[in-house]
Amino acid sequence: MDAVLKKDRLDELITKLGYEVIAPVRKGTTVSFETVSKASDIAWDYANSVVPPKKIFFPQTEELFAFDGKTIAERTPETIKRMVLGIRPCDARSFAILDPLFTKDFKDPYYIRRRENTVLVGLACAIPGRNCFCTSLGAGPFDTTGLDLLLVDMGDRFLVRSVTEKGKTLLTENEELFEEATDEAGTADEIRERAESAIKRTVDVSGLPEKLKTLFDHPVWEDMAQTCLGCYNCTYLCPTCHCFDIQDEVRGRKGRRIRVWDSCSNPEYTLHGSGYNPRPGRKNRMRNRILHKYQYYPDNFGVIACVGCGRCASNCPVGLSIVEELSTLGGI
Amino acid sequence: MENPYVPNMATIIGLKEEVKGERAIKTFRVRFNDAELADSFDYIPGQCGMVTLLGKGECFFAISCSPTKKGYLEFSIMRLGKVTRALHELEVDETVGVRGPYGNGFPVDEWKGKNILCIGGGIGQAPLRSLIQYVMDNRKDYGKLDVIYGARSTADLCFMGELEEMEKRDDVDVHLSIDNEEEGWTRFVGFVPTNLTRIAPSPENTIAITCGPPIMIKFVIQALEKLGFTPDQIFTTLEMRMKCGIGKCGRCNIGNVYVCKDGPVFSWDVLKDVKGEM
Amino acid sequence: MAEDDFEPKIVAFLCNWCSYAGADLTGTSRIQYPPSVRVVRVMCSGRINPLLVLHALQQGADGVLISGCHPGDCHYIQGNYFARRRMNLITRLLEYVGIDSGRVQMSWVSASEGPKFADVIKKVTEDVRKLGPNEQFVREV
Amino acid sequence: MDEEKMRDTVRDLLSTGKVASVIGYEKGELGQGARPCIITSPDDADRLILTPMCKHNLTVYLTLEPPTDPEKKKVALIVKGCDARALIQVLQERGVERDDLVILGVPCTGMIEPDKLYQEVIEDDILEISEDGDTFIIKTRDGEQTLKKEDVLFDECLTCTYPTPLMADVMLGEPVEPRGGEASDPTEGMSAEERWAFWSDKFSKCIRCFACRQACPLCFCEVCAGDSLKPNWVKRSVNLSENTMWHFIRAFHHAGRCAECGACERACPVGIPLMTLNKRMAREAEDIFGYSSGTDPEAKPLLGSFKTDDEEDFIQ
Repeated sequence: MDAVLKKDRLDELITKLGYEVIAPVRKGTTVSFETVSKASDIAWDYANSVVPPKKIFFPQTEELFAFDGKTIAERTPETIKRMVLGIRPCDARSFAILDPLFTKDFKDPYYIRRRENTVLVGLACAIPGRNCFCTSLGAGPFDTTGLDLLLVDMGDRFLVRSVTEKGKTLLTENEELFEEATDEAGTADEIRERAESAIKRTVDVSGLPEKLKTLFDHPVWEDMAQTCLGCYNCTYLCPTCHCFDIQDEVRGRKGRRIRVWDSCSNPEYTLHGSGYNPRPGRKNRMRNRILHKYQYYPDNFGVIACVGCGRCASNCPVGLSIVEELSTLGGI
Repeated sequence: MENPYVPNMATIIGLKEEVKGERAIKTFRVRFNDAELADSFDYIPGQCGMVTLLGKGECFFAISCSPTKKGYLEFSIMRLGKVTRALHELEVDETVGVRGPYGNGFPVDEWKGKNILCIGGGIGQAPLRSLIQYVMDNRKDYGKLDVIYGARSTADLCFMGELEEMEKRDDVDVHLSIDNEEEGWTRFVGFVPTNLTRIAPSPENTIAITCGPPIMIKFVIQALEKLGFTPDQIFTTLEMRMKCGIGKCGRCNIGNVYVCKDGPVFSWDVLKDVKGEM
Repeated sequence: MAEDDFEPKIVAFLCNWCSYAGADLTGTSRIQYPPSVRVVRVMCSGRINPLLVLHALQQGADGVLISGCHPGDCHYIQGNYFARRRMNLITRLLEYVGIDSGRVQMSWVSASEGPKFADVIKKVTEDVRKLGPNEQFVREV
Repeated sequence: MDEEKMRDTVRDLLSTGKVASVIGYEKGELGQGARPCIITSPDDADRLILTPMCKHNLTVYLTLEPPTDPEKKKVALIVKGCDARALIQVLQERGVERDDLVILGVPCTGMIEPDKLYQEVIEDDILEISEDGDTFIIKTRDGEQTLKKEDVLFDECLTCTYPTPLMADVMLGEPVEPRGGEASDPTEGMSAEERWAFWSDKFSKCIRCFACRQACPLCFCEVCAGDSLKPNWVKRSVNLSENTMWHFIRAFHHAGRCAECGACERACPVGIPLMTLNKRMAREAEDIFGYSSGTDPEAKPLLGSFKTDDEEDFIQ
């Protein structure tokens, strides 16, 4: 179902529907997802945020519970209704990839509750970023995986495309905000085609998970990791990286147990109490990062843990590019 | 929704010092404060629990007693890092947290009717102790039981009292060893794999389970294969640094296998083909 | 909080040989000084890692005082000279970032300077009282 | 910048076995960008480039994961003026042995900040970048564009005091005169309250990815105070308090050590002006103690030395 939302009605969408609205906001030279109170706070012309919106469901620091002496005080479940407005299709897709991890076997209540209470309103990409390669992973600038609604920017209005029941309900329950679509769909198709052809980076990932199974002992990892600095940019800024550390933080009797993003690039990540480290070098750690995304995750959850957003390449201090690495591996 | 990150509080009801020194080992017997949970908590030998000391953190340990022992759990813990050091400071009646059981455990039902051969080294005996107790408590379900166990010195041998008791029984064969000669030691002197080769148990209808330092495991498996054991007759239980224990936090993977969730028990048949750092 | 109601918490790192002995003398001489100070005795002012100063502020101390032997009098010959360089730099860093100037102070107090120790504590306490409670980068938990 | 002489030297060093590897630059994946690369074969010398896009400080690779194999210890590396300061500092602190190094010095007229360049020219259109005095000539698919250097160079480069390496075995080019001038500080003229507002805003953005630390040649502590759990200076929580602590530790630990190369700031994904802090501490070290880091390999470390008449106005 398509509808149209005039941009001058955005403020109503943000304030009248009872959601906490989280949207891309420009701060200095970078864009990040923040709570907004009006449409003019939102940066609609961004390519992508530096820190991905995974932080909304999986914050960098999260209190698991508090304690006082020997008594645990569990957190009351968050019930706040949220709308993520203007999220890019690739980032929304990352949630579809992460969902099985957080919901299979042991359910992660923190992630699940936020996810359930949030409606994702995406923003189709008209001008992809320089390192985007989403089309190589079966997605694209107009991909709707993970989204409830997709917006297409048309100047003074958005074409609103409903994807899920949740999205449809939002449209029908607030029909006074929306108008019927006329010839917008045709224009949207043109924008999509232009956007897709603007993506210059491609890599063939068909058969890659299987191929990687034969490459564990290959010397290529040594070469690849040679100039890696071992910082956590590529993992912290990845929308599908989900590793975390758990720590207790105390002051006197009171304290809290937190979980906080961790990175497989961190030597301490696998360091045993005995001092033994199964992944002692950058080579081991880089191999684990790449294999986790393109071999282990597909093995365990049936999907490559990469959305092609290009953040790892854009933010690597020494210019390492995942597209190039995958091409190298695929070409062996 | 149940919260898998929140531990259940338990009280230490017994403490036994197994090994003294820098890397001391203590066995903690704990009982859940919730009486209903204490009686209903069930697990499989080889499964693990996440033991919490609020304010210090959590560590993943094999449950070292058998589920046939009701009403309590035991963990045999070596003093190594921040959490284990703090745990070693605790005394009886103090509180810890426990969540679990985690991991797959030994397939004890599938092993019914088979001979069981346990090969342990150092603190690696902890999960094997659970299995040994289980087999002893269900003695008629299993064939011959052999326990091969060694440590660097007599001072490093865990569960010595129990093992000496077992030596007196005729339904289990215990083969102890230490690495170097010591006065008064009349049993075998040498490494565990050497002791295994010397004893040369028959692979016939037998399952061999080994746990200990990685280097020992490696040579034990080589020795077992020489004795004619096939990979599907060999099992090991592994350890990795862990945080969540439930397969989410990432770090304990060997290839695509997560030790906390898919392990810690692996048959050599599976493990030999897994590509990953151990 | 009104200035008068606010009783600042000052962490004072005192070297064992001079300033701590000086503080002792203040007490035995029955010289009054504000009860705001929490003393941490260290062997030498040169032992004080500047991170300890930051740590104290982060843990909620309203002020930090580092006190050692006068130059030339260090029990370990030169420890206080190293301390002087470090504390100079760390206070400048704090000031530059906008942490209230005056929260971190340094003094030389010898074993015989009981009255001076009382004066130093009075001054630090009054300076910090004027600044009010430290709220700038205090820990959440 | 003498690219050909560099390649010849590298080829010679590798083919005669004087070094086991060379740390240099190669063309990046797209456009005209450069990135670090480590080569071991003389045949790869032609891969190496030397352009105004070679922004990285390669000295970092000497301390990142030092080779354990003694056969591989002998290394040649390319250093610009600022990189050489970092190298001198590393040598001063005994991070590496001078005898294991062959230093290829590059007198440097400044490095291009890609973000500034790409505001003027579309990255993929660039075919070649050449220098002409105070300008860069950018050859593109559509023709040629002349850009003023001051518009596209990194801020650090505009006020560089040591453009010519103070230490080198082979110098690849003629010495370059410093541009002079003072770096501007965005907090200039602010009150203490305003400065805290400025910095707390910056620190609160930090995600503690430690890219600043990893990119810095002088961050080679075995256990970083930012990681240590015992003592636990910085808790793992990412919030203003812990981030501030981390940035204080970082800034303080670089006082009198920082080579002012700007690698940390370039590595920061969220745009924290780390060089502003570093430069401030460097100026303090100069003003109070007359100490300039990375200029003398025999000098004693700033905080490992003292003068009996050091300033003490701040002490009661």
